[in-house]
Amino acid sequence: MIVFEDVSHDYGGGPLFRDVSITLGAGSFHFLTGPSGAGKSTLLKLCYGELIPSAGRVSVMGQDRRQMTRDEMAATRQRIGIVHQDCRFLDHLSVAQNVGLPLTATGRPLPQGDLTDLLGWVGLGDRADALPPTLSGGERQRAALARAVIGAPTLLLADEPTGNLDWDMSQRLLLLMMELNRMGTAVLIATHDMNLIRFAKSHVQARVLRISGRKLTAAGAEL
Amino acid sequence: MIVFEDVSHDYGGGPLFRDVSITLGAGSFHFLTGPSGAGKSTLLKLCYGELIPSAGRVSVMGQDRRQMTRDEMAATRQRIGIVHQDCRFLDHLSVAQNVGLPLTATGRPLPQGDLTDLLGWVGLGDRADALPPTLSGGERQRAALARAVIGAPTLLLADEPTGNLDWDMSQRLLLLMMELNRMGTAVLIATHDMNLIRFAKSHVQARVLRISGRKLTAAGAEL
Amino acid sequence: MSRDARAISDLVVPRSGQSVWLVTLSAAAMAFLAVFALALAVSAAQLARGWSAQLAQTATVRISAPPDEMERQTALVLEVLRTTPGIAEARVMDSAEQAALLEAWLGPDLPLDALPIPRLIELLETDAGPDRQGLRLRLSAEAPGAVYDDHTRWRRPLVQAAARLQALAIVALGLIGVVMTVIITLAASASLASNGQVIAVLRLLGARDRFIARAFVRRISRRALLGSALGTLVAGALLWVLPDLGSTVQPLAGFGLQGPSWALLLVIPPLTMALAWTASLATAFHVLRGVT
Amino acid sequence: MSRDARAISDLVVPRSGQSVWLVTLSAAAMAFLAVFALALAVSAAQLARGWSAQLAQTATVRISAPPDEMERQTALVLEVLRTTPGIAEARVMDSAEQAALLEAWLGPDLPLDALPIPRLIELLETDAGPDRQGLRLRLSAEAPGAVYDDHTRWRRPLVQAAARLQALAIVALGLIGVVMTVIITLAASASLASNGQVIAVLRLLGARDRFIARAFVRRISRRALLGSALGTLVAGALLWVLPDLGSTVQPLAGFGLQGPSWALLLVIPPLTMALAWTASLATAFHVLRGVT
Ligand SMILES: Nc1ncnc2c1ncn2[C@@H]1O[C@H](COP(=O)(O)OP(=O)(O)OP(=O)(O)O)[C@@H](O)[C@H]1O
Ligand SMILES: Nc1ncnc2c1ncn2[C@@H]1O[C@H](COP(=O)(O)OP(=O)(O)OP(=O)(O)O)[C@@H](O)[C@H]1O
Ligand SMILES: [Mg+2]
Ligand SMILES: [Mg+2]
Repeated sequence: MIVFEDVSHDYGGGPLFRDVSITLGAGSFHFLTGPSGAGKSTLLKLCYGELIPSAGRVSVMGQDRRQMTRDEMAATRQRIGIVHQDCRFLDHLSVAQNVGLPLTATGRPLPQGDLTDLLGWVGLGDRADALPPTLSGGERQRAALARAVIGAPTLLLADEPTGNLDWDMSQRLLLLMMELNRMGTAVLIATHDMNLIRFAKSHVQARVLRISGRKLTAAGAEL
Repeated sequence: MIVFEDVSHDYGGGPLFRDVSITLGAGSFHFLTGPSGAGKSTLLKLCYGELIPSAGRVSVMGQDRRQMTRDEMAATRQRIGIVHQDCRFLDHLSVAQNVGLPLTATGRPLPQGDLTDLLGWVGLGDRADALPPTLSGGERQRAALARAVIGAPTLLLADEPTGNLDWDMSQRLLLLMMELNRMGTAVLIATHDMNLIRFAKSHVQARVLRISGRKLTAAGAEL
Repeated sequence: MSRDARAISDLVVPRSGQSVWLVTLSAAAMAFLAVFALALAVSAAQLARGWSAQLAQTATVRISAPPDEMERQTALVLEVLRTTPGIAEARVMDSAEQAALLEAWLGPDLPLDALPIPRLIELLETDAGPDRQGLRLRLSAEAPGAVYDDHTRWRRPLVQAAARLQALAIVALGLIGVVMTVIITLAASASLASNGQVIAVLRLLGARDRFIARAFVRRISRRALLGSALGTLVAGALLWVLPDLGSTVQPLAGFGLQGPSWALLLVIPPLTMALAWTASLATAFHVLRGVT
Repeated sequence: MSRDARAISDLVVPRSGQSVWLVTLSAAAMAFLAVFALALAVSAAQLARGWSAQLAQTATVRISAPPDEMERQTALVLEVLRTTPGIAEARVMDSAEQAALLEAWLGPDLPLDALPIPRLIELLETDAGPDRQGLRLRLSAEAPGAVYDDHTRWRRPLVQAAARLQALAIVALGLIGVVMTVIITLAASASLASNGQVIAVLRLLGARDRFIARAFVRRISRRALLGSALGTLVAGALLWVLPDLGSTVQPLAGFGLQGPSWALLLVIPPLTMALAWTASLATAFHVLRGVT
């Protein structure tokens, strides 16, 4: 799915991390952790091509990011589900329309049944017709996850998807992601929540990556 | 500070909570918890007057919210520090300028030393001149807390202030809020993080409020 | 693009909001101004044409000849004039007319009949007018007593003024066109820029540039068409009512559009739409290129 | 407001961004148009005044009297004219002039000296002109052979046309004023509306309405002043250069502003600023009332 080769990134004020090499294989399950400001969101942005690394090579779904045209990038994004840390929505569309957008905006059919089921699972069944600005913080995160998974992506990137959620709901969302993973989707979740990581490790084969001090290391032993 | 008398709120689709009566005294320390979408942020908005309750009476700093003029409201807000769940900043000002805004925008002097110390404490010393859109999720929350406390408010309302932060940083921020509380500030924190509540209870006299099923109850025994 | 995809592309751009109103209203304002500039240009042209026509009628040929020559020379001159292109009509003034003409200068009592007064031939020239130099030469060759007087002295300042008026109206129309282009381009860009969020979200969900651009361009040019149609309608209605008001406010009486000129107004809305279309398409691709 | 507070209020409103450009550019565009409308109005007024003046010079008094009466009546008429308000100058035409005047109609050969031709007095009227009815009565009482001819026949259509032209220019100026008000109000509101976030944040931090409104109003009206000054400058420069171009493109020769009229342009920028100030203040308080 995603291969990083000696990737470094730098926003202009010194490198954020250096010489990162990882491979996220099909069907894998990874957590990404590290202190606030370490570069987790940056790494995710490199994965879905919003950023281009200042050094090294990122290939997404087998294609070198640098050599992809804008339309190839768009086509690739259709196979990636993304939960942003600041879940952005189209504020003039209802929650249901926003969740369905990855399909409708790319001309794919939207099965209404799936949409209803999904909204029910994340606990937004009765908020389907609300506008995003009226959602609570946690509701936004749930809607963002629903939007990320509706297209049955082959890769799911989630940036802090449970920061505003209580433990019960966090588990529920994690179960959804694990279910998707079981069906073949590669999953990468950036999170601070150690409970979430522990819970996941007791159910699936998950690797934990940790960014700190400009390096990416495999963690896990300490959990 | 804040007195709720039989307060109910309703956004239009049925009441969110009913007949809530609480008193937040000067120097008190409260946590507010409950499932996502229960109405925590709504309750906080009632406290600082962004919302007017659909029934009942809210008085803020001894004044009935309904009878306050716009300028009285502004004057009252100068004594309240607020951390929003979606920390909003002025995107064209630097982090330092944003943090200083509660003082500069109300014509109060801004002690540069205090500003530098505060930014250092929340770990934003080297991001002081950055623009808010370039901050990471956790950095935004830290900046928001710094902005809330710079005016030495008599009441601090924080909505999910550590959702995007790792445990070390969460503790650090909590210590800052406890320090403020020790100096007389009443504190109300809405959060899902049980570890945070436990940690606080081991240091200060904190009460835990819980919204669920349209009612506000005092919790704590189960922690 | 299928009907479904079309509906969706309409959906992704906010249906209202200030930026949409900006396009509609600036298109309306500019169409409104354009209608009046057009009316000004057309009225000026009509005014100028009217003056030229009035003045053209005052050209004359004067024949001074001994009484026995007079008839022959008059006939010769009339023949020359008849065969000169650019002269619509030539008519010998009778003495009563001539007396009336001279009365202002000579008084009613002068015994004109007893005097050897020259004969005057009044000319009605076509819009283009005759070749005056050639006409003078031919006349002096055929009838030595005939003098052509096109009253240039009188005419020049008025014709100049009319031409000047028309030039002004055209300059005004041009200026309004330029400002209109700028304002509509600006409004379209503002509309797009203020939807940066929408564009970024759609792009991240895998929508193609063409899809996003098309959604915006369609919405914006439709709004421009609507606004422009409204502005044209309001201005047109005002223009329709004005001559009625003009009957009391004299100077405005002749202002406005006549008959087929009204059709010119139909050009404004599609033109505005085309302008908005081009501007928003260019801006859309420009904005999109800045989004990864 | 202290200097510090002023600097801060400037700080809280974004210094750039599309909404700011919108105000600047629409003010510039509108000022640009206003300059030309003003020039049009002034030119039209000048044109009209020029025509009136030219035509006024063609008024005459004709005295037909027996030769022995002539001198006395002429003296009487001149006395009457001298004491008539509205007549700047009265001059007896000498016979050479009279001959030149009549040449177009009578030819050069007519023995005018031998004829009992009336005497002509050329009048130069002031802009207001005399009371024509009263003048006629006084003349016929004092000198029965004197006839006043103001050449109304010739004059009326031209005076009408000039008045019409001026009316058109004023209507154009009015329309541009209206559109200008609308566009600038719109731009100011758009600028405020697009800063809804800024307003909400400031309000939550305890800033007073007056503080917030003032910050916006100052920024917006300053931008409007800048834009308007730029637009006026560009249009003024164009207007300055135009007559030079006009010397080759004849019809534009007389277009433009002369001498003190240029000072009129100085009114445009402050006016635009005042407009923007009012519009943004009203909008600011309107927007603020929607924010708790
Ligand atoms: N566009 C940018 N320009 C400059 N610096 C940036 C930009 N985006 C992020 N940064 C900086 O890079 C660092 C890493 O940001 P990133 O968002 O990747 O952190 P993170 O690990 O996701 O943190 P968090 O857990 O707080 O979300 C931060 O210090 C941030 O301020
Ligand atoms: N402006 C609004 N209009 C209508 N409904 C609203 C509005 N704001 C909030 N709601 C709804 O009210 C409920 C409570 O919202 P609130 O933001 O108070 O929840 P919360 O307890 O803070 O949840 P979270 O933990 O997810 O932040 C939610 O279901 C939300 O969708
Ligand atoms: Mg992050
Ligand atoms: Mg909340």
